[in-house]
Amino acid sequence: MDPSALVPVVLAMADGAHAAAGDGHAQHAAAYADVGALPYAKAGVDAGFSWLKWMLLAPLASVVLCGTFALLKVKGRWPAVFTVASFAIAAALAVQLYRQWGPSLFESGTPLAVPLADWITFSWGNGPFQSFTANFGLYVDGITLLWMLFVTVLATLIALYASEYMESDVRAGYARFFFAVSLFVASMLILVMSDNLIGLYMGWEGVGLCSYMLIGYYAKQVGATAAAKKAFIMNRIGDLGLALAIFLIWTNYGTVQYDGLFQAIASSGAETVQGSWSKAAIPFLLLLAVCGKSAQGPLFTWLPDAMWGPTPVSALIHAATMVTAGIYLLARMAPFYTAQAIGAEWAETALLTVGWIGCATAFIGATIACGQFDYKRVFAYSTISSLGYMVMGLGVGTAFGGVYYVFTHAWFKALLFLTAGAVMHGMAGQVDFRKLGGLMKVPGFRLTMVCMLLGCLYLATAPFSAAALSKDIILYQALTSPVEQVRWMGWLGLATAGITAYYAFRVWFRLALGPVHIEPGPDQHGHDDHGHDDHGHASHAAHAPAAHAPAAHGHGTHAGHGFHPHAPGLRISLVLSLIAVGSVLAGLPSYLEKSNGFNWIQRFVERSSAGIRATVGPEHAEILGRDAHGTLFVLATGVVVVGFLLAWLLHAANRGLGDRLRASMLQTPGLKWLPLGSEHGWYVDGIYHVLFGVPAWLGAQVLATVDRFVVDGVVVNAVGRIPGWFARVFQPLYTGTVQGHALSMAGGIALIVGWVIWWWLSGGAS
Amino acid sequence: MNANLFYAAAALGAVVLYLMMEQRPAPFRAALTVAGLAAVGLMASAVARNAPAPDGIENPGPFWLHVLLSMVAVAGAARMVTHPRPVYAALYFVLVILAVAVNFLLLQAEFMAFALLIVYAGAILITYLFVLMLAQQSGDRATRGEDSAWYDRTPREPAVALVLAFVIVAATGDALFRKDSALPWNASPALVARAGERAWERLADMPAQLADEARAVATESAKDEAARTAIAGAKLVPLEGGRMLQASPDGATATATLKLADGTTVDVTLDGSRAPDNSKALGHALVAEFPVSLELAGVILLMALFGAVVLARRQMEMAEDERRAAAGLPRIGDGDALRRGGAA
Amino acid sequence: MTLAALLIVLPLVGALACLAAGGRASKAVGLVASLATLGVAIAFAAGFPNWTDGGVWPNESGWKVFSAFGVDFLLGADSVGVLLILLTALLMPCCMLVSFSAITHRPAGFYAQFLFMEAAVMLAFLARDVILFYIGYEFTLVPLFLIVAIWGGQERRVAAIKLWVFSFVGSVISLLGFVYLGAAHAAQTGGPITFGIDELTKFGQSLPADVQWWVFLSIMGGFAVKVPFVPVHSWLPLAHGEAPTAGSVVLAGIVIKIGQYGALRFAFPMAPEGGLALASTFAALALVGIIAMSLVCWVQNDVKRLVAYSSVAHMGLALLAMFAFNVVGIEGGILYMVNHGLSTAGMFMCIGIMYERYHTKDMEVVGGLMQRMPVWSVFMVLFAMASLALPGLNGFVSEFLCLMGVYTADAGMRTGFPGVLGPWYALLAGTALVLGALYILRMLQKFVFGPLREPAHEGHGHHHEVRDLNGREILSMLPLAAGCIVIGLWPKPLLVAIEPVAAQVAAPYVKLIERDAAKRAAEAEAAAGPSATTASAAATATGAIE
Amino acid sequence: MTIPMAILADAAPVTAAAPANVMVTLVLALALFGIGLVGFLTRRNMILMFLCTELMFQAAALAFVAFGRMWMDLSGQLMVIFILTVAAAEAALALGLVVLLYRRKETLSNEAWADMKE
Repeated sequence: MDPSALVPVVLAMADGAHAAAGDGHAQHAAAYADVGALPYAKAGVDAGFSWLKWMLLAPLASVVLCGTFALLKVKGRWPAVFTVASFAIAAALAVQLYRQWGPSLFESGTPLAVPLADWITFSWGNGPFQSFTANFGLYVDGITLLWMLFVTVLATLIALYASEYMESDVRAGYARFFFAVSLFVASMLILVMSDNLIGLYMGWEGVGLCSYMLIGYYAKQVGATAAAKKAFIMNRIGDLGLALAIFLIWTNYGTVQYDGLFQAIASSGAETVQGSWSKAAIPFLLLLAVCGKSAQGPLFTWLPDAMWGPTPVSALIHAATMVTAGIYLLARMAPFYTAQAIGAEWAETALLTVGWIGCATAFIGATIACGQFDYKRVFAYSTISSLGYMVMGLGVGTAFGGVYYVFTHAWFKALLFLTAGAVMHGMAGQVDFRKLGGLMKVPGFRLTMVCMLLGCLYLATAPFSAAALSKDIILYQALTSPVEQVRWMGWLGLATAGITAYYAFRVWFRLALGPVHIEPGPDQHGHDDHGHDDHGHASHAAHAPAAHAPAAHGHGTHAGHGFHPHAPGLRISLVLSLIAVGSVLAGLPSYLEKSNGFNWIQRFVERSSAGIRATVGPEHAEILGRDAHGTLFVLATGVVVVGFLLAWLLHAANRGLGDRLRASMLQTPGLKWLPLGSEHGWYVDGIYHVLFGVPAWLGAQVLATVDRFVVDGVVVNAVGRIPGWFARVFQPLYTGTVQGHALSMAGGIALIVGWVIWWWLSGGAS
Repeated sequence: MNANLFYAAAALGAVVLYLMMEQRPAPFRAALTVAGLAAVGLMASAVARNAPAPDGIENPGPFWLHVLLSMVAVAGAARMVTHPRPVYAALYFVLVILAVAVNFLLLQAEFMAFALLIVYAGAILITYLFVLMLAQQSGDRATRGEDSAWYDRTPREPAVALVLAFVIVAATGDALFRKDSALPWNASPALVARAGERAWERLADMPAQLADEARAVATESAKDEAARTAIAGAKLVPLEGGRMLQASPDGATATATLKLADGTTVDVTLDGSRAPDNSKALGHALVAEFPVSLELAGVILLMALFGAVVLARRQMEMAEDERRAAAGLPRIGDGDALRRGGAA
Repeated sequence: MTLAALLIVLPLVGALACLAAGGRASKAVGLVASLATLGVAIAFAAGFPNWTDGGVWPNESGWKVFSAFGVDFLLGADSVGVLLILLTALLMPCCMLVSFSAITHRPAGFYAQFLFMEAAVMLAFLARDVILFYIGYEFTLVPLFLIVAIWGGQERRVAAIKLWVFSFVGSVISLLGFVYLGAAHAAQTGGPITFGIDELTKFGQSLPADVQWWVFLSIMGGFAVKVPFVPVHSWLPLAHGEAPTAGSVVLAGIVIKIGQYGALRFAFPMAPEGGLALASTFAALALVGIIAMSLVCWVQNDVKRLVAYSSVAHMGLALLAMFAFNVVGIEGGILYMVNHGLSTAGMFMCIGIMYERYHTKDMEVVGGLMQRMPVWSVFMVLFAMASLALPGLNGFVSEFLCLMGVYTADAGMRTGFPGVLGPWYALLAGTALVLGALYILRMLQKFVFGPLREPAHEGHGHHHEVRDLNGREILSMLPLAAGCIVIGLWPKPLLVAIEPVAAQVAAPYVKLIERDAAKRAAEAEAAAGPSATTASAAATATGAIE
Repeated sequence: MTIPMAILADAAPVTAAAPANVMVTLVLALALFGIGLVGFLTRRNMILMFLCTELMFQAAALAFVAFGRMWMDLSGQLMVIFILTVAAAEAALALGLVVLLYRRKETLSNEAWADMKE
């Protein structure tokens, strides 16, 4: 569409805000937080589905096999085979479950409960609050089923991809890699399938562990281990929130099992919770956990560093599945964000907090992504941004939108990372898109680039794409909300969409178009003992442009002679195309909806603990005084096109202009913070380091010194010396010569004799 | 009666002893001698002035003899502890022993007197002299040609020692010179009687001895030879109460009864001279009253014998390190032996 | 001879046999003896009838000689005791195995010391009489002292003396309390003096509150040194730093557990009033220990000291949970004993095995060992993860229960079992989750992962000599690793076994707390009549709004 | 002078000594003990130190005998017998030790054996 059409829209935005502020929403405000009574069907226990346990056992078997291979240092591709096979089994089982049980779920909405084995369970009485039960058991409802499906399918595909991608490590950590991946999928499935919060916590930390192991997979590099540690610790902070939330839940409801818990919430009278902080705190603590796992709000900084891991890991864990666990948790615990559970005021506050955190994270992530030159980091920040979108979706009250975006995002973001991986794989680990270009013309990379284009289109939420359809649900919900703050979130989200379009295409234009230009990364196979891609990435992600420039130069020299980028092989190409198809198909539900009003995803959400949020805003609403649907479409398309054109202008049509612009901004004191800040992630890491890291470290040093030299050194030893000092007083008496002792003895005798005689004479004897 | 004079004497003696500690020129030594004698005399007079009045019983040893012997003993002792040459000191000790022995005699401890002479002057002192010779003749490094070693010439903290000694002596002596002290200076008749009685009991414990004494007494009072022969075959018969000898209430005499062959009985009265003398009495007391102590003394002597033998064996020198090695500990020298036990 | 007595006698015999055998043979003798003891322990546990009712078995009293002094030679254990006995019997053979190559100097004495200690520990865990327990408790010091002083590191003498003096002073302090109880009991009943645990417990609970305060302070204060609590902990890092591997294992796995066991068995039941009054104090100490020691761990470079400090923090959490005085907390605390025994012992074994190869414990000097010793790294990471409470491993179960017990132990909450601590304590203790990750991961990062760093003197061409674990070492750590995983995945039997004991310990406290709560409620009623009405008014108002 | 043996020819089986004599003996014992103590404390020669202990033994013996006379009892003299025994034993052992020590350091000075110094 022509840019001129945008002008009235942009103008309209401003008074639209006033108009939005105009309609009194007080009577609707309650509806935002209060969804009325919570209709939770009691889960139907059906042991007939106990074969579901094989969904967990298959990856675990692969874990054991791969672990054994790793310990026995077996060289070979067997681990990949085991992993892919086990994942395929899991996926098949998931599909089977969907076919066998999905319809009844959609009919009745009765969740499925399958008890498997005892875990932590004991009781000290028969009353309520006198027993604690957290068993291995499955609780399957809509979102569980959805997650099971896309996690297993994507995991299978990505494992297949990795089996080629990690070729070069066959002699090094091949088995270890697939061990961790299998363990990850197992943990992820436990996370989504467990029927109680403790089990969820187990999976929650399990995926954290696997992420730790995989980020630190290239253990020889200090940066990788540091990034892994950072990820684990930041997740731990979130986990603390989850743990405390679990305590509170048990304290208030006496159970940590979803089924009983939901029943308890549904049956609890709303008046009992007024001002009860112990209930009101739960959603916020859960939000803390979400921030940790989904890299939201204050805790997002671990995700970019997580790019140290091998790219398939980034695709699977840090884009598609693990990071969406936070959204899963929010959806699963949706009842706690209702007036029924914690009272209207608290519920609204909680929802707004969630929304704002998501919205702000989305915006900040997008702004940072604009400043990165490492295309993998761009995608990392885009992930943060997208996750922010999803969280915001739940915050603004449409779990449906959030979950749908999770679903679409999983596909296209995986696609993006895999294409990025393919490029790195081919370019010897070159991750700086300034050193690459015109890959469309490089033989063998066309498919990759096309896939990446598709991914970028989706990331940019180009109109009619699945991403756009799911994102628009969120925006529609936000912009038509009766609550003003929520509408502001919507506007900010809209702006974020524009920025996203810009940086998405900034990457693609730089990589795909222009003259062919390849500076290989430091990872030319054979040049180093352990050939793998992310080596060069290592030195780059260390955030040291100074150190990076000469390295690039050094490689630039033998860029001319000898380096032949090797194109992705069969498996990678296959997986890329499959996932590309998947991304496209991800939009299908919305189109079906358009045709016959049946939205597949929405049905999943509807039949889950988040069902209360499965609706999308009012059917007939107005944005800026016009029909909501149309206006939203125009606005969304508009911002996307603006971002696209900007990227095209600066990075495709006239790259010189883009560079000059950046240079001039760096020159201007007033503007220099913009490119610098966004390149360095607004220095959040540094700020944390100064605010928390350094003081804690210093404090710890002081404590250690005090403990060793004051508590032990001074106090204890001083106390120990007291007897010695006391003895010193009498030491002169003991010269060591016999007569010295004799003298003191005689003195004693003199005293005694004197006393005895005196006593005797003074009649003591008689 | 007060102890001031005694204190004064003791103090003077202490001062004199202090001055005697170092080698003095001749005139000074003479003056010291005079002063020392004065001290001892002062002590004697203190005793003489404070001694309780003698009771009726006349005393076995004359007072002046006691004093004289004491003076000799004290003078010898003083010289002994101050003489720079060990051998002379030992000889002075012999002198002290002699004086003490005589003193024992005067106190009617004859056995003790001679035992003292034999054991001390005869045995112990000789051992000392041997050891002294042994030590001296092998040329003490410390002697350096002089007639005595430095450590024999230089006393060690004499002042402190004398003060302490004075305190002890004065405190103890105070007990002697107190009027209110419970000491029975004057033997009460009861005490004498009890002692006599005990003496007669000892005699009665020795039947043969008693019989001989009795016959002897009877024989003295016999008129003719026939009577003597009859008495010679006489036997003792128990008195009433089954005892053989009946002491007089004051313990001075005792009576027994002899039965002649023809059945006639003779009562005899034994006087003090018939009581067992010191040696007999001691021997009897030793075996009758202190048998265990006697055995213990034997054991002590035996152990001393063994100990002496063990000590006499020449022992090999062992350095600290060798001893550790012998004990199985790692030598101090080699650190890695210590480290071998080192921690993980 | 019954199993209980055999548990004590067998190690003694084994120790003498070790000394008799001497030299190399002592290794085999020691191992066989400890394995035999393990067998007996298993038989004992198999025959143990009171797994679910918290009863004591077999309660056999022999050897009346002791009775003359009011000390009954009464042997018996409840389920917790049996668990600890099993732990002890399990750890001993591992210690023996792991020491085979480490101890070359006077091995006979070494293994004999361990068996002596095992006998003493068994006596302590089996004693049903305070003084009998005290004898075993004290006697553990002797072998430990010798182990540290003879087979220890460079600073071993200082370490041994500190270990001795601290523990001894501590136990004397608790002896004061015991003797007072015994004497007072005898004086009150007028009967013969007795130190039976049951009698003294009954008697102690009948004492007036202020007396109980002193009794608890004395007994708990004594055990606090052993646990150890800040600020009387400083002997532990030193002792751990200097002790030989097996010594550290026993110290961390068993000896400091006796302190907690004593608190559980004596301090808590014998003076509930005092415990209630002093709970917040000790809890504060425990919190200081948890947070400060975790931070200290964070900056340690000596791995053994790091783990030692971490066990101060961990035991602090365990005791904190017990001071919550509710079933969940006490249960978590007790389970923590076992779990900490497994994971920390395992870490010490790993470190010791590493030390054998590199003769250094400095993370700055040696690191990145995953490339040199992969199998070792697996064990190290496993134990480390267990000790930072990763779900699925044993540490999680206990730590989660501990935090939960502390968190829910708030008299104000409607949780059916009030306590005296509360969310704030749990919040502070919960930082252990984060701080624990902080130092454990730092250790792993420097020590296991990262570029390979080896000491210079090992570096020159000796690389090939540094081998990965051999079969014996794997065998010595396998039981611990298996324990970590099994307890992590299937803790139910332990939980069921511990629960009755925890309930017994909690019972008097629950009574007292409910009494106080009732009192407080009555006062509140008396104080604020009108305010209640306003509250209800507010409630109705909000109800109207919705 | 008359030999005390003859004195026994008179009436009583035991005769009390005059208080003055006993007192003289006791004072003598005191003096000897004091002097012996002084000698023990001042002489550096180990042999002479032992000799001084013998002197103090003498003093003790004298006191025993004198008091024995005072109480008209033989126990005092018996004690002296034991004193003699102990003295003899002590002399034997002590001298053996002295010889041993002398062999070690070639000197009789006790300063050479100040090993117990702190």
